[in-house]
Amino acid sequence: MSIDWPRIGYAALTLFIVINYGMIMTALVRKIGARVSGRYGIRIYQNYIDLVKNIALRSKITHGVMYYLGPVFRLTGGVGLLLFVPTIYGSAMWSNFSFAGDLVLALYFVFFGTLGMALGAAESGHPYSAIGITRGLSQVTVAELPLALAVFAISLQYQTLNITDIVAAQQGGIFNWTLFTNPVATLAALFAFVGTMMRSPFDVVIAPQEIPIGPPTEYHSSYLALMQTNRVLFPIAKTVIYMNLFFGGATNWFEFAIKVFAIYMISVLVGVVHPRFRVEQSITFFLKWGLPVGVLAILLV
Amino acid sequence: MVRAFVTLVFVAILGLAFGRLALDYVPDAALNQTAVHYAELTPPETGAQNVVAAIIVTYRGLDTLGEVTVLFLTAAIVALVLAQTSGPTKGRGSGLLPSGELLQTGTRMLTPLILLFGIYVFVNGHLTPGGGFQGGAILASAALLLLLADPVRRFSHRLLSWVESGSGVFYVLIGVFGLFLAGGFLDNRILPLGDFGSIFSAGAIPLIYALIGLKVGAEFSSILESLEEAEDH
Amino acid sequence: MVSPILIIAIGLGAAFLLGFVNEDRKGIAFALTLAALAAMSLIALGWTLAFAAGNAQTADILTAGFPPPFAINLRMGPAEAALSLLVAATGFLSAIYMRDALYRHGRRAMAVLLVAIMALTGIVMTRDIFNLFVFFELIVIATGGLVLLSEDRRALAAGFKYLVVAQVISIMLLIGIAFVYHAMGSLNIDDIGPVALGFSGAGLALFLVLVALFLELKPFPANGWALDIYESAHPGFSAIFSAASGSAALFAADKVLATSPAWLPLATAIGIITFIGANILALRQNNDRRLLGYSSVAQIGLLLTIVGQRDLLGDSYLFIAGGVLVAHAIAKAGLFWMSGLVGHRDLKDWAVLRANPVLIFAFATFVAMLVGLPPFPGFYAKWDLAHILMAGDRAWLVALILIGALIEAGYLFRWFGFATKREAPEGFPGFSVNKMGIVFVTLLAGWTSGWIWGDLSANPNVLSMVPVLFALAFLVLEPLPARIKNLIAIAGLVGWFVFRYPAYDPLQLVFAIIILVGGAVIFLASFNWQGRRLGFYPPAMLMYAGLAMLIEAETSFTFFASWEILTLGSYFLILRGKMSEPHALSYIAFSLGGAFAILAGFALAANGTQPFEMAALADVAQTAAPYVFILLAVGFMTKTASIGLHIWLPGAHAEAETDVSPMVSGILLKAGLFGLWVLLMHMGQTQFYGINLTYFLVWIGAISAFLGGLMAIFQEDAKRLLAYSSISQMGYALFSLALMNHLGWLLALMFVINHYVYKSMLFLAVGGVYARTHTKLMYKMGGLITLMPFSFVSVLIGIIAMSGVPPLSGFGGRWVFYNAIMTADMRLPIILIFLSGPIGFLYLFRLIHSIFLGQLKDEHRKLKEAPFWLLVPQMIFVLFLLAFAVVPGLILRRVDAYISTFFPEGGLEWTSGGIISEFGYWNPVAIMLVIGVIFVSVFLLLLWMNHDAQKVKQFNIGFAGERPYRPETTHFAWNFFAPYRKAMGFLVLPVVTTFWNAVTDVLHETADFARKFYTGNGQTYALQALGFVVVLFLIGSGGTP
Amino acid sequence: MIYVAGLMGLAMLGAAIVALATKSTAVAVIAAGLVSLFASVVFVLLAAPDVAMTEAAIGSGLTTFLFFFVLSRIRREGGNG
Amino acid sequence: MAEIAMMSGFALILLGIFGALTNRNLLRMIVAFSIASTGVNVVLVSIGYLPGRTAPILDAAVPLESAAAQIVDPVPQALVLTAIVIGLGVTALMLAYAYSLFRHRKSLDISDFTELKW
Repeated sequence: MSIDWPRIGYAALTLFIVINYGMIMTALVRKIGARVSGRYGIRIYQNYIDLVKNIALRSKITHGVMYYLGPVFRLTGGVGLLLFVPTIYGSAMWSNFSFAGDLVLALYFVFFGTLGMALGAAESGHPYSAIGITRGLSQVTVAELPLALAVFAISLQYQTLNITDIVAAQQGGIFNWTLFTNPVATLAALFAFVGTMMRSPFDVVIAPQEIPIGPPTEYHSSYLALMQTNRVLFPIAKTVIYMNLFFGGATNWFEFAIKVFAIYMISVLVGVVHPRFRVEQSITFFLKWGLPVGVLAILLV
Repeated sequence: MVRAFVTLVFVAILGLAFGRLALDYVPDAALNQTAVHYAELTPPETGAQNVVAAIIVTYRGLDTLGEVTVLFLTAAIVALVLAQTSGPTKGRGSGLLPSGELLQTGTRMLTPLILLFGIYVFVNGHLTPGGGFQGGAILASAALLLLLADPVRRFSHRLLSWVESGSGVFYVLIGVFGLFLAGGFLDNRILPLGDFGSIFSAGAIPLIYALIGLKVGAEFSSILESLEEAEDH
Repeated sequence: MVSPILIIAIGLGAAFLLGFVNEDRKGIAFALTLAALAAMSLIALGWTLAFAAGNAQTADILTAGFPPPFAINLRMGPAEAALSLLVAATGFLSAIYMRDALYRHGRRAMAVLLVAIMALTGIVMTRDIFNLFVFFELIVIATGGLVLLSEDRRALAAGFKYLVVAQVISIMLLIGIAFVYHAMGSLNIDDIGPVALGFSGAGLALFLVLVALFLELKPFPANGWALDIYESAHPGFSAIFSAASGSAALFAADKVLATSPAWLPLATAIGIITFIGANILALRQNNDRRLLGYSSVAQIGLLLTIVGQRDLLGDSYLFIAGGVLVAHAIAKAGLFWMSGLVGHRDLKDWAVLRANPVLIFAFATFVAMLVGLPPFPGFYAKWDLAHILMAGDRAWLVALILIGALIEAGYLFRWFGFATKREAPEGFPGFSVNKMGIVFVTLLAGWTSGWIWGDLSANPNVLSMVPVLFALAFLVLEPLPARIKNLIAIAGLVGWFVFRYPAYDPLQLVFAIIILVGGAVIFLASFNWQGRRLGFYPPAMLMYAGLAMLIEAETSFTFFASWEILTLGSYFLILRGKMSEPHALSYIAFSLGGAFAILAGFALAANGTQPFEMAALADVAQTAAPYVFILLAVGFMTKTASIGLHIWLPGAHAEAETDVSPMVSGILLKAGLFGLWVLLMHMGQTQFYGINLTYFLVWIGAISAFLGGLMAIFQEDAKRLLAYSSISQMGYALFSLALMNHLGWLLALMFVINHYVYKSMLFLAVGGVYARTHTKLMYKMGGLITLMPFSFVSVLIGIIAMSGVPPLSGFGGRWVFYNAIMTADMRLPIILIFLSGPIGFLYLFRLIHSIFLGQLKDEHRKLKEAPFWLLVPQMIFVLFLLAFAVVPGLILRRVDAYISTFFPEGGLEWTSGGIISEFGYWNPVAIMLVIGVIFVSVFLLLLWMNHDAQKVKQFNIGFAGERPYRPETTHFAWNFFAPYRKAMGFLVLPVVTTFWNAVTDVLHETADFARKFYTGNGQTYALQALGFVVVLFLIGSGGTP
Repeated sequence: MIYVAGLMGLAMLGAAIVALATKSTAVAVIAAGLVSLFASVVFVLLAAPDVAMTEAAIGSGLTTFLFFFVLSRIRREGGNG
Repeated sequence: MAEIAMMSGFALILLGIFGALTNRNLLRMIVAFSIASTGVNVVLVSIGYLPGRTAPILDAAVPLESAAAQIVDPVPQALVLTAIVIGLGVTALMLAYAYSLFRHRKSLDISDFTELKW
């Protein structure tokens, strides 16, 4: 098992770039949201301030081992999701630890973070976090279904489980992106994308209304720091997967920035318009709309 | 009412079945193979004049043994049944009028005659019609007469059961002797066939018939006895 | 040899001799009776042994020294010898049993008993129909007499009803004999000669004789009188009445039928109607003797059906009829004698038997004999019967017989369940010694008859198989303390594995590892129990014996025998649970239903060739192949609890004991999977009207996986949750098996291994928690992570492995799954599998959350960790999971090579680092390393920021400024996935349960309605008998009177 | 010969019908005795002397007596015949 | 001759059975059954009858040589003998039962003895 140090170095660098990009982009998106609704909105570097504040806070308590490891699982999930998928196509240095079977790994690694978070929040003993977990798990299992079907359709189409091959197959012009070669699968995947981005109408899990903040109710200070970095990193990592699978991947960082921002804006636009679903409504929504489109995707390929 | 109608329908259909049996019945012109054998070979093989008696005692001896056992069983079970049911105890034979002078002397005169006739019937059962069962029945009627005439009288239980068991055991012994001495179980050639037509002919048939007579007589009497005693205890 | 006529001579002689013994010397009279009965039995025994040793021929005994047509002759063949022995021995044992009744009624009753037994042997031996009539009348009168021995006042009325019906029968018989004599010219059975099936002249005469003989056999609609006698007579006499007189009358019917085979269909029709009818009516009985009456009428009906098929059965007729008859006679006599031991007449009062384990064992033996389970004669007989009937394409008859046998198994095992589980009425005086002695003798007779029939059978003798003997040896070891027995059991399992190791092919090797080595590991948990633990080790070892033989079975017989043995063993094992009685009953009902389907399938496949190789399944005729496939598949799916046949599993696994649940769930379900494997291996692509049957299996697998998981989500009881999850996992395995491609089978095999490991681990963990908290309801627990860290770790590892989250072996399964479905031609069921994956994750999270996380209840504060011996196997499993995650190739490489013999293309290359498939690459070590590094670095980052975190007490949470006091209100566990229930609750409506309940209710309703047919009025019974004759006559004569 | 047999047959049936139809059991028993008496005559006509004697002795004699014996027992103990 | 006897025999049986199955009084049932068994005996003997022949006694009137041509079939007569005695046996037993049932329940109606049912 030869450990090739340069690859680890570049992976760390990719991680650093993407975290910063995430910090700025999420802040920018919230600023756009605020401006649309006539508010001034937060400063672009607000996320950095929150991060520094959380790390500096002195009140540190723990409810037990799993509680302590909850955020660690969460962040590992986010980082792992990013590093197992090639961020920049073509360049060996920016394709991180991706390998031939990473499509399946990407699909199932999402649960790693969710499992850790759920276990940690559950041990906190706070009933509200437990209710939040129920809602989160119920929703994510059904939301993932259209994505799984879409991914299966694509892997049947490209006859491979390797993301790099899929991206390679989409090079050369916009029209051979999966968006156009297999629009139904892309639509199904987008259903899932909107569902898992924790934006309305599917954000009842951590929505700040009668229950403070869902699973992370009991987390604070340094735990919250880790979670925040993950909340910044995880959407970007997921968007990178969507970009590679459906939107032709990114050949350089500039194209990467533009595409990620554009895909991310899809969920924002959908979120702004819709009121919040209850969990059983979202479940039925995915089964009534997401599932048929996914089935169509499989049958048509 | 419905039951009577259903029974009627069933019996009617059964009648049809029997009717068909009767219509298909055509009396044989000649005896069938079994009957012919019996007709021709009874004298040489068994030495009995009365073919039916020969069939009853030797040819189908097992049936008769079975049948005697039927009576033995009936006597035993009737005693069992009546022993179980404890009835109202109003003394022995009470409520019956004491039999008049005429009846008693008549009984005393008639009983020996009946007994003699019964013995006659089963002694030469192998010659003339009649045999063990008829003789036994007549003996029983003698016992019956005595019971009717004098309801209080009781036969000694010992005597009855001894006669019954003795004749039964002896009958089975004859059968077993037949197995060792002659051709098979209940074969009557263990004794000489004697000259055709005389009292002491046809091997063991008269002996067996006598035993049957005694046994049947004893059994019927014990049935009557147990019926009579039913109210004693 | 002694002349058999002496049997009759001794019987009569002794009866008459009793007359000499005077009234009050009962001892001598009883001694004489016993001596006579013993002599009769010895003569019969002498002849039977002579025939068995082969140095005797069928002897014709002449009476009165003249040849047959002119005198009565008796015959002593092997059948007659065996039956006379049966009759005489039953008489002898009953005489001893009824000692005090005989003393009370005096020498007359003894004489009646002697004459009854003599008459029965007469019926068996005589060759003359009028002599048959005389002996029948003797039996009628003797029965009238012996019925009086009973203490029950109602016996008198029953006796009278019997005599009334007997009069009707004797009228028919006499008329029939007369006209048969007229037509044939002889009274000897051999001269009656073949009479054509017709209803005029000789035909009608023979019909009357036959119908009288059938009425004697208590046919279904017209047998009210017999049931009243069974209910009210002395149990000693009922034993004779059912075992001896039933068999004798049956043999008489057989003799007469043998002369004119044209009439056999009549016997078959009456027999099968009686068998099914009586069994259904028995469902609603709660008087034990009346139930036994119904059951013996049913068994006689089955025997009559076999007699009706004697022309088809040919030379194995004696073996089959003998097997069923012996099993019926011994079991029925035994059960009647046991009913004498039990004080009260209700089925539930048999619970007093629990005071003596030997009696419980006897009761189990008799029930197994009646149902025809190995190693008893009924099993071999039923096997040969099914094969020959199927070869003679009488499938409908086999179906009816099996349905009847299933109903009978139902009410017998329900009764056994009452005996073992209901609480015994107190104030029980205890059992009389001599009656127990008789029951013990019958028990020995039962097992020896099992051995004899095993030897006689063309197939291997079940009692000679080493694993079965090893299991039965534990019966002897019962008095030893549990721990020693446990050691022996583990040594036995591992020893057998090592001994058989070279003989296994890779597939068998995997199953052998799970069954034998896996079984040994689970047995480690059984060290937790002190004391002797009666009744645990024999059934457990019986189950393992069945499993061990199943995977090595070459012929269909050994496969089926081991299948039934493991079913029997696992039934008694599950029955040990506290509230497991109804579930064990539904388990045995479904399993036996499945087993009978398999029997029918094998019989159809074998089409007469004995012994039938399993490999020969591949070349079954095209016409029969689909039906064989369906039958076998249904049979095996009852064991893997696929949807539709699954309702027994949750109750059976949840209510079983702590160490029984992992055995039954982790190992026993694999038997069904192994069966399906063998089936698909040989009959993979069977078409049924053009549709490939494996498509059905794929769909059933997918639906079971999805619905199993969905139902598991909503369970409040932890063990039920795991049980439903077993249904889902088995559905997964069935789905991947039915994909019929290389990776599908590899995935199925990985499932077999994974499911065994984490299901046993989770069941043991929940068992450990139950041992401490004494509750299985999850919402009553919570916050046990601090008190039971090891259990938590094992459940956590179990969840990660089962839900497919990357680092552990579950992900490997998912990866192979993805590659498998890439090449599969079935797309739609895969959607169900996609959804059931995450659902699996949901119910497992519910398990770990409600038990270990959340609020700790007050009464659980001082709990200790789970018992040590329950934790040891769990830790072994955890290590195995980690090792298997890192190095899956260890086992799978060889199996992969083996599977490629079936599906060459689509295999995997096993390089040192990773596994390469056609579509992707998976390097478990690399993934594990990368995730580990990331995890540690993030953990270090958190430690750096937050190393001095202060541990807070339980209720220190930001609860809107309030401080909650009661853990119950703040532990969210009840109805955990409420949104799921609202959204998808309709899918979980108990459709299947209501269907099966409806089936049982219909049966019980018909039973309740039909049994009103017996109004108790003697005249009605006579009318029914007459009606029976009339209806048969009308049907027979084609409705033209 | 035929006419005598016919007459006896009819007599038997008549007696049987009487036995079944009467109200009082005593008359029924006597009628049954009559039936077996006529039957023994028929047996004589059918050239079966042994059977005739048996039928007469046992059929009409003893059976009738048994019935009357039981009947009187039952009547004395308050039953209706 | 034989046909007439057989017809009346069968009629007797049918009457006997009908009487036994409709009359509820125990004694009347037993009477009916005894009539039915007499009927059976008549039928049995009529089977053995060959027109124009004499009784099976080989005395002076029936010389040995021509016996086979002169006597009726003796076998049914032997059977009937046994049947009559058995008939008596069963009737006596039923009477004893009836008497005991009467003492037990003070009634002779068969529909009163229906405790054992279903």
